Amino acid sequence: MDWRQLWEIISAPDNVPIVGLIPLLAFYIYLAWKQAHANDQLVAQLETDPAMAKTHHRKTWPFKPGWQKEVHVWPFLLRIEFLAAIIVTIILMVWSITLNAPLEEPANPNLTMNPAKAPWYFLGLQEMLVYFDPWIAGVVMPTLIIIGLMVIPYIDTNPKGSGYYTWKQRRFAISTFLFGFIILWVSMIIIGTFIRGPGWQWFWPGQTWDHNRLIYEVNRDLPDIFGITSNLGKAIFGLVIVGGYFALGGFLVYSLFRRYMPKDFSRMSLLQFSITQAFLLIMVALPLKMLLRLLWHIKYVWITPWFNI
Amino acid sequence: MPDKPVPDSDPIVSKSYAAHYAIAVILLMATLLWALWDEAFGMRPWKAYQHVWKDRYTAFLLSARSKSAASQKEVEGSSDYQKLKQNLEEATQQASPHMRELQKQIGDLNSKILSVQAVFTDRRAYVNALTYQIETSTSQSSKQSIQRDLASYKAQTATVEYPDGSRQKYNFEQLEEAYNSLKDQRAKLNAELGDTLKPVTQSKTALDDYVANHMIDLTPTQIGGLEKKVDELSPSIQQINVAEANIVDRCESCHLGIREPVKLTPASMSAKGAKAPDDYAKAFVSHPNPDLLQIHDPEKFGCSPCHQGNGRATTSIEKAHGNYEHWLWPLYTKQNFEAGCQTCHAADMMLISGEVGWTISKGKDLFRQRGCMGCHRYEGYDKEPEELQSLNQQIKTLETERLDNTKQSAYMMKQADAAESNDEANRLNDQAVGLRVANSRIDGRLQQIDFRSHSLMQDMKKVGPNLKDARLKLNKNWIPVWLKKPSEFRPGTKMPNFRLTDAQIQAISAYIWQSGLTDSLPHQKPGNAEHGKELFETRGCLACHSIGEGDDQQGGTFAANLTRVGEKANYDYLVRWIHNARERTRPYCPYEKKDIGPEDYAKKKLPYVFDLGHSKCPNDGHELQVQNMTVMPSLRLSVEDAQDIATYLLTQKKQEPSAYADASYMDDPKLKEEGKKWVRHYGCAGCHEIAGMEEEGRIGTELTFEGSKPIERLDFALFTESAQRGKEPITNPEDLARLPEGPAKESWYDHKGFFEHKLAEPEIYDKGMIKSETEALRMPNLHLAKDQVQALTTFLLGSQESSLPANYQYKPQDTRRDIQEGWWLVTKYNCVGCHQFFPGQDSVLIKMKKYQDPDWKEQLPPKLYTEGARVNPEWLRRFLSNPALNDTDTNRNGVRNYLKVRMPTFSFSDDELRKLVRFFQALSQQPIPYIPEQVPTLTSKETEMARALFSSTAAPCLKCHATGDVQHDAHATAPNFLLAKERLKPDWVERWITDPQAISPGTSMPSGLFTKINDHWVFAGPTPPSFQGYDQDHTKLLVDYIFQLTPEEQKRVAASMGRSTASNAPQRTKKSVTGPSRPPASKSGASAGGSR
Amino acid sequence: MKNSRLAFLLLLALAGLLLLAACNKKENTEQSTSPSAAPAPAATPIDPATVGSLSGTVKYDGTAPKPAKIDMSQDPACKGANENEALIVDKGDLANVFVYVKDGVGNRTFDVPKDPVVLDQQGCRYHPHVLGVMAGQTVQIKNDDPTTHNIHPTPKDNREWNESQPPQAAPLEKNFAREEIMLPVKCNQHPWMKMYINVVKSPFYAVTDKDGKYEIKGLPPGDYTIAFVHEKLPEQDQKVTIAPKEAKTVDQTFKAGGAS
Amino acid sequence: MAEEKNGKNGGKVGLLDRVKEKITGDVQALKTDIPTKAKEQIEGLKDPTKTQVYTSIFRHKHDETPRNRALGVLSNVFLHLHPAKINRDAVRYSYTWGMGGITFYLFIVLTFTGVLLMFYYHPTKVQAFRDVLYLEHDVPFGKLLRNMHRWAAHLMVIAVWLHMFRVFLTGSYKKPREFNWNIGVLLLVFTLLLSFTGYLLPDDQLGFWAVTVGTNMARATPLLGHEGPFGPLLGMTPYNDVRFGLLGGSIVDANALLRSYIWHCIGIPIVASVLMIVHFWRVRKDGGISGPAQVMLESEADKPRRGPTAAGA
Repeated sequence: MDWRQLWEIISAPDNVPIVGLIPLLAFYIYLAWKQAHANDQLVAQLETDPAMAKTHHRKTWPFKPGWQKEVHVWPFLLRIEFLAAIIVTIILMVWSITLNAPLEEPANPNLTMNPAKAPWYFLGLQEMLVYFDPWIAGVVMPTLIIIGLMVIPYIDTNPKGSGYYTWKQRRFAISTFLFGFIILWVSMIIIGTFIRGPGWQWFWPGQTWDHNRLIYEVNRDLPDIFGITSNLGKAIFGLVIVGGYFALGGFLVYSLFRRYMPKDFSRMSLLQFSITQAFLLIMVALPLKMLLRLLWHIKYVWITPWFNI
Repeated sequence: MPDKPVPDSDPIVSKSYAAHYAIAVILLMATLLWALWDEAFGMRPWKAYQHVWKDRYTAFLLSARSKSAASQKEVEGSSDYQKLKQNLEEATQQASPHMRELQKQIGDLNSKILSVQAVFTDRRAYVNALTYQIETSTSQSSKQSIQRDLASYKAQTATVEYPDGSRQKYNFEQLEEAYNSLKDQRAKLNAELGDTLKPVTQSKTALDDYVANHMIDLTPTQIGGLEKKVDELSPSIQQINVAEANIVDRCESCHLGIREPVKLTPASMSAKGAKAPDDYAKAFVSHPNPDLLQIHDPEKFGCSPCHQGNGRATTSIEKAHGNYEHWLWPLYTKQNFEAGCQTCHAADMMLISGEVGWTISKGKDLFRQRGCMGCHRYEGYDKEPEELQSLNQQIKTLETERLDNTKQSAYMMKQADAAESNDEANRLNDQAVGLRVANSRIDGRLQQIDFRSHSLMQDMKKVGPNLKDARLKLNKNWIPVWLKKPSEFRPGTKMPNFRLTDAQIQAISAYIWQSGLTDSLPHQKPGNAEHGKELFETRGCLACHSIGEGDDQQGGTFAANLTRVGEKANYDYLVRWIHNARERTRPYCPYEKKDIGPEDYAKKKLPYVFDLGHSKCPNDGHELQVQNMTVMPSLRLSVEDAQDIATYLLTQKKQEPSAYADASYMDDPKLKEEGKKWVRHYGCAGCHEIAGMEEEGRIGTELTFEGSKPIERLDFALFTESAQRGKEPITNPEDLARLPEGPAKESWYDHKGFFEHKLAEPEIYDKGMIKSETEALRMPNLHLAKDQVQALTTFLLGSQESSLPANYQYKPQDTRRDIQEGWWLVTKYNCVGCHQFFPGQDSVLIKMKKYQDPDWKEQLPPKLYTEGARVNPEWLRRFLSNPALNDTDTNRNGVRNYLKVRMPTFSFSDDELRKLVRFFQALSQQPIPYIPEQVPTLTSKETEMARALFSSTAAPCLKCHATGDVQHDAHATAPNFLLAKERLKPDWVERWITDPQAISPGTSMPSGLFTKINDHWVFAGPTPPSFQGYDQDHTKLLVDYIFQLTPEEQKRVAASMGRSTASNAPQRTKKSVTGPSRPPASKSGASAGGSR
Repeated sequence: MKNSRLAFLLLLALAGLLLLAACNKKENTEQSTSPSAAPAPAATPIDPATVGSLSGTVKYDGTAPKPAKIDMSQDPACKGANENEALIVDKGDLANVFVYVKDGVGNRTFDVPKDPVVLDQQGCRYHPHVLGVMAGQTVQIKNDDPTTHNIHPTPKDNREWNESQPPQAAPLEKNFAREEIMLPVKCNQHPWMKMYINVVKSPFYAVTDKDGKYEIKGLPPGDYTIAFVHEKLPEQDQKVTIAPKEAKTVDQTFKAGGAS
Repeated sequence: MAEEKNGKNGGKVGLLDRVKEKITGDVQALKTDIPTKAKEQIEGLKDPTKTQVYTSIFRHKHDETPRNRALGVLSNVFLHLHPAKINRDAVRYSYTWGMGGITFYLFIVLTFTGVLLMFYYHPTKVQAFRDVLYLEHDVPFGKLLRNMHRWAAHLMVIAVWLHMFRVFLTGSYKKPREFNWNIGVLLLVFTLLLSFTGYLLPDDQLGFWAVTVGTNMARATPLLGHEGPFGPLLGMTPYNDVRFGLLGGSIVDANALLRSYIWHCIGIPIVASVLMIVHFWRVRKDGGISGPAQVMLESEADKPRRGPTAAGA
């Protein structure tokens, strides 16, 4: 166990935010889960007790009839906001006094940094470069992420869970989002920061970042495994596989929706459903492609003269 | 939640945040204060330094002041001081009545002037205002009216009331006149006052000067000034800012004592009662070498150009010294700080200061002597081959140009013939003629280039011996043994260890052997080993070569140690080598790239003769390499002497040559090809001449800017981590001992660490790696000692691309360049093995045990401290090219033939001769060309007087100086006067005879022959009556006499001194071992003095 | 950078500690530095009542070659007999051995005598041939010959000089600042003229006379190393202990063959 | 001059007397008027909230009446982003996490420190790195300033993510806040871009290579990048593709520095500010913050929502 290496990575000034991000995320997930759990319990209680449902104020926090339903922003909200501002200021100042912003050697185009890393918040994308061509990882994927985030309100037809934490009422939405945010975004960043060493190679935490490490790896293309050699064959084969994935996956999504979320499905228009389907499949495709690469060293599935996937 | 009891009052409305706010605000305030503190102190550690400095330095000055006061009292106690003081008092007394009178008058005048001035300026202002109105008024009539006003105003009188109460009326003109005349009077009086005070101020200055000149340390007044300065020091960043070079250095914010005019040591700056100096004390020291600051004014150079570090940073020691990860120029460590010199002095072989013991100079020297430039290019080192190449290029261009010109001119003439008008024809003809003249100029250029090539061929040297002669000079079976580990056979050898496998050794030996020349050498008669030994030890061989191993080793390290030479060398070859090492077996033609043999000469029916005078290739007329590329000079020994020495050297062995294991595989032609591959692979041709590899390039990386290579570019291989964590990868104890600071204790992931490890064990970065034979690191182990590794590391660390402007680089164009170039030659030929160029620099000989004996001391080669001022440069050129000063009788020294040590013939090229002569002249600030001083012809009376001095018993010149008389010269210890005229500069001789010890300390020539009486040099001994009334310098008289001395005169004087030679000649025939025997008695020297 | 990282870590740790509300004060473990080391012991003054003396004879074991005659005809002004003074043995007694206390006087310092030591040049010889002098003490060099001499010391640790002294010239006054044993002095004009000056820091030295006798007086009690130095023979050392008021005899013998 | 004066004064003695008389009267009045005024002034200062200056700034009282509490928010240009009253549970930190506010606060901090940094920074290849060194070593509080700017930027990225995370978990993007969610997504992108463009500005190895790696991806933009699919077919070369446009050159150099400086200091902040205004405005218009709302039962899911969507509207 190379503690020194570990310490060096963790204490690099620009990595500190990520180190801070992990406990912060854990804390907030816990906070959200706690409230969701309480709300779910309340819902369950109210579902079974319609009488109570009629009278209850429907929040988990205590309430008495005489209490104001609304409070003045001044001072009740603003005092919290000011307090938050003060605390943020304190944190920021202490952080700034104790830890210096990194400043390395003057830029030298002739001397490549190894590893050359993007800013930490883009490391997820950089990690994707391992599995995808740059045009996917660097251009298509960010675009899809932005579009995907933007369409969420329009494809989520579930009217429940608006304005309060819940899990049981929005299982699908929340698990999908957590999958996207925690697994595909944050953990990729963590991998990119702590695991990827010189040459963008995989170093387990505590492994020394050896600049000389060489790893033998032969990546194959899926068509090669099936012995397809002609360019046209490869293109058609890839098209079939990818098309097949989307066709079969689409069908699978449909059957799952129909079976497990009939209400949501019924609320969705065809467009809404097909967009949901598409994004879902693309999202799932990422770990699938990663697995193909990590387990079977498969580089491309679909090879065409213009692009490879 | 729902189960919990619900409180009565609304928690949201009733909850108080007072406590939260209180804590938050307190924390915020604390943070703000922390930020303030951090800004004011946390990031300004220098404030504490300045605070402590004030205390400590004041205390130091206080004690220094009392010491200084004591020594001032001592100075003031001297009679000279008293006399000066009395002078001052007298002058003051004399001047004071007049002075007081004058001062009073001036005072009166001043008040008078003031009273006139008050009225005058007021009126003048009005006049000026009116004048302005006239000038600017547009109408003629108003002009006239104002003019009238002005005239009447000027005519009006004004009353001036003088301080004595008297009143005077003046109109404007009178007022002006009065005012000016008063001012004139005052100026006159002031001048008079100055004159009166002159003697006073003069004697005051004399007194002050006396004190200042006689106090070694600072005077109390000066110290008082320093105290005041410290007292007034307010905490602030002390900064040197040189915009021109982008230098911002704040080092002096903590290192406050650096430029103080007193010597501050850690001990003197320690706190009272402290056991050891703390960090403050260490930081407060004054610059250890203030002289360096004198020539490198910190206001221009700052600190960081020499020392590196982050001059701007003031937040912590670590930051300021640049010792953090992302600073490219960390402070040079104490061991390597001289690397900073290289920033500007990269072109200097020796640092100009003329001081010894510079690590950087040693590093440069090592880089050269150890043949590093055989594999690594370094700007400025071994530049002859490159220059030759560029000359060849120039020749080609010039030849094309000449051809073009010829064609062009022919074409023009043709055109001229057909021209329509005569004018046109003439113009064209003129142009054609111009081109032809241009061609003749080109021919001249080409001729010069030829000379230059000739010089360059002569100057080009190789560090290692010529291996084309391997067959002729070496014991065949010895070669593989040598290659195995050269230092095993000859500790301290320059030949490094290439870590060759047995197969490689066999192949390389086979190639060397089979590619060697097979010419036959003349057979030499055996010599006398005993005489050979004596010659070897006294002729000066030991200035470069050493003999004996371990504690017995004596001699220089410049050339090979000859302790076991008898095991490897061939006698016939050795004799030739000792007789003239430059003699080549066959000349080499760089154009044809082959060795030219007698058959080539025979083809052209030319005699097979090649030397510096016959250096043209018989085949194509190109310049030939006619000498061995060695710096070994010729000692002008007779063949017999060479035989004696060779015979002696062959007795130097530890085992019989025949005891070496048979290596007949070296004749296997199959091995030759394999061997060629390896010889090429290891770059052997970088240091050796090897057949077929004359044009090989260097195999190593260029090192000119090695120090500024990014650390990531230095391949630590598997040891990056070890280096960062301070682990030592070297395990071989021999190599471990080469690390200047011992095995690593802390991080060595820096340039210094890389270089040191690489030099200590060049293969270290291969350790643990799996590499094929051809991939493995090729750098051989040079068997360096600790200090050598340190010196080379310093040199490499300093090899940086400087960011300073070009005018900071030391690349002088004047005589200083001559000095620079000279040092390159001086180290190239190891002149310092015998000679000293400046006090403190020890030659090899001077340190040898033999020369510690007072009698042998006289046998040391002359010191060259003032050589340029001493000798005529033209004579020096002749001497350097032929130190025997004789074309036929060469087996002798030209000037000091009483010395056993021989000034060798280096066969310098014209270029080098020029450089050397200029070097000596520049070193002594002598102008070039030298125009000899006219020595006046003496009258017969003067000659008589001079002769009296010359032969005086009080200064018996001819007792020690050689006269050319064989028996007298047997115990001469100084050169013949007859040489003086050609050789010496009269002004120097005059300085010499007044105080030789000041010019060449320790010389046999005593000081005190003349004393200075009334500004004249007067002979110290008794003088004949003819000197009565002679008021010229006796020295001058003597020098003029010496420069007019004729052989007859000298003989006459010698005879008159009652030492007719034959009868009184010392009868010393006993052979001396301890004392130097003297020429010309060739083999049996007379013992000097009474020692035995 | 590393410092600030450390500071950050420390800060985190500190915050953790505060949270744990542990209020154990950190003891200041650092001891105040003890007063400075005792000053170097002052030199003990010599009590004249207890001083002892040291004397003895230096012998030469073996037959010394008869001193070679020196031919001084090179300079007619050099009159008289002269022979090589390198090794003067009379009936086994060795002259011109410099005897001095090499070690044992500790850090005592001694006043330099005001009186000069005289070195005379007479008959083209130096008198005496071996001279002892204290560092800083004046050496007065006289020339009683009708010819010019030059005095040329060739020291290792002192400054070298070479001055001419014509006949009847005023005496030269010189001194040597640093300790140096067997500092050769010669005259370049008369190559046989040689002598040795010994510069020492203590007044405890002597030169053996022609009977090989020497005496060193005023030695305070103590342990000493006495060195016997001869210009040609290897140095010999002896350890002696002087009791109060003791007059000790220490003899020394040089073996033949040690000569170079 | 003196003669003239004498001549004129001679005939005007009467006038002088009259002037004298009037001045005496004024002096008498002064003695009584000023103390009265002074007394009044002191009385008036006893209650500074009644002074004209005070009332001109604060247009209402600050006692604890509901009206004035509401006015305190409504009459303040900064505070009137908020409604006068909100859902009683919306002040609960556990629900909102305060991340939106913190993000905005950090943006203000960044603007403030950023403007100060701009005083010392020249976006040129020669100066940039030196300026950062200068900031670190010479400028008072320069190091703190730079550190704060850097860390606040990182914090802001984290705060934005957490904000989005919370908004998703509370389903706050649902009707009627779909559009504001989209504005938020854009703001997220601009926050990242702001941070990214600032990365290059010190012109050190870290920034240089991070930006090189980052912009190298742009080479592979489909259609518009010279290494992207169909890019070469459309005539894309390193000298005309989208990366060239981003960097102002084919390598990260002086132009890239200038471009990223301008984007960082002018372009993106303006766009982001506009979006932020829209974002805040839409928060108000969409009914304030989404919750904490009353839980919805399964049975109510397909019915129109009972009562107002949020308590505050």
